[in-house]
Amino acid sequence: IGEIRRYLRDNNPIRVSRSLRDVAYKALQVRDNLVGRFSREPTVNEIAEELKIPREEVVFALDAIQDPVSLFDPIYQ
Amino acid sequence: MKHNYFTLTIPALKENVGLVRVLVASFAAQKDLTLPELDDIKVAVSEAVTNSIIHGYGNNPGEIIIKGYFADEGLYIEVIDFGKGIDREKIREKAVLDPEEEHPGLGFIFMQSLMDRVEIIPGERGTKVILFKRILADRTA
Amino acid sequence: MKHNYFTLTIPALKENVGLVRVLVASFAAQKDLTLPELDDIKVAVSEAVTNSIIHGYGNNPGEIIIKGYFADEGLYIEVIDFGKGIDREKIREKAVLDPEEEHPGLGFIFMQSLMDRVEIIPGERGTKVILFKRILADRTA
Ligand SMILES: Nc1ncnc2c1ncn2[C@@H]1O[C@H](COP(=O)(O)OP(=O)(O)O)[C@@H](O)[C@H]1O
Ligand SMILES: Nc1ncnc2c1ncn2[C@@H]1O[C@H](COP(=O)(O)OP(=O)(O)O)[C@@H](O)[C@H]1O
Ligand SMILES: [Mg+2]
Ligand SMILES: [Mg+2]
Repeated sequence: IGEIRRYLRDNNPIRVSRSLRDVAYKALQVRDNLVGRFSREPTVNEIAEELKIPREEVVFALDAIQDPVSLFDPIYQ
Repeated sequence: MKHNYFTLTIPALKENVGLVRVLVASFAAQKDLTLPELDDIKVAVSEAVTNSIIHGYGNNPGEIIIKGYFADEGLYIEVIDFGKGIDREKIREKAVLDPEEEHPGLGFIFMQSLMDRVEIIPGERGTKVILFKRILADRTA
Repeated sequence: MKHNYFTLTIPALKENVGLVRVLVASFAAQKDLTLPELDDIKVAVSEAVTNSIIHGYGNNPGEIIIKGYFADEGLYIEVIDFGKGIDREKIREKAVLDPEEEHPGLGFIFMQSLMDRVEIIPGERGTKVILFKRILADRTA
């Protein structure tokens, strides 16, 4: 698992910095709040509006904390 | 919104899969999409691009073109390479798309389950994969 | 990392400025950049793309090409449009780049202060703006 974690981290398109991570986790938090409020999955635009940042930045931040590799790629090549 | 599209050309490098994912997700987000929907699209596109790098070019140098556009009430993403091409026999037998097959490629199975339509088009040289995701006109209604 | 680059073609629409920003940021982030450096690059590119939309095409339809590549120990971003073109006289007089000018365009002043080099190249039709940001080889050294 440690190996895989390191692989994922090393292959992240951006070295996930603190502030980027903060944006991502705030976005996920807002998403949870909005699910409660709307009783449905909120759209990215709704999350971005709530955070008052451009939607692309939400996308960018969330991608940075995500598993970046193909799920079915052999991890060890 | 006016008619929008993009065309991206990149070398077939693993580190560009993330680049494509972010571009496609940002483009898709111009429509009203949820995070799970965006994730579906991102994973499907990653699989197609990874295939071009690994299978199309066998990890050798080459170029990949990714196109995106909105049409037919949904999002189209095309992933095009000029590599060794996908076996026509394989496609005809639907081996690559059939979950019942003995050694099915999981990538295509995944693309199919995440998107509303997947088309594999062998080119004169290389492969074009067309992914389509329907987008609900108004989810708040 | 092997030699990497991208070419992106998009219609000149305001909503695509964000798209370009994240693509350029994802590309630049393949090198060891800090977030403030990434922000500098994003702002500079936004200014150039916005200029192409507003000044180049006067908010009318048109295409913009954005190219990125690593060379000369840094990152190059080119923003190309085929619009009405930038006044050659203006460039020669350096009016657009001179902060001492009476009504300087703030966009170019910005680009100049955020990047290490800015070049404005009038094309036969339209404008090419080349932005260069030096990237330290190893900042931990
Ligand atoms: N771009 C491509 N060029 C050539 N062959 C391809 C391409 N994409 C897929 N293939 C072929 O189709 C098969 C199935 O692909 P996929 O479902 O993604 O499974 P996997 O990548 O795990 O083998 C691959 O094994 C390969 O033979
Ligand atoms: N892509 C372009 N095409 C045509 N003219 C341009 C372009 N970019 C800049 N210009 C001209 O250069 C001037 C200065 O640009 P800029 O410094 O960004 O200031 P601003 O956009 O605030 O006017 C603009 O007012 C415009 O006349
Ligand atoms: Mg695959
Ligand atoms: Mg300007």
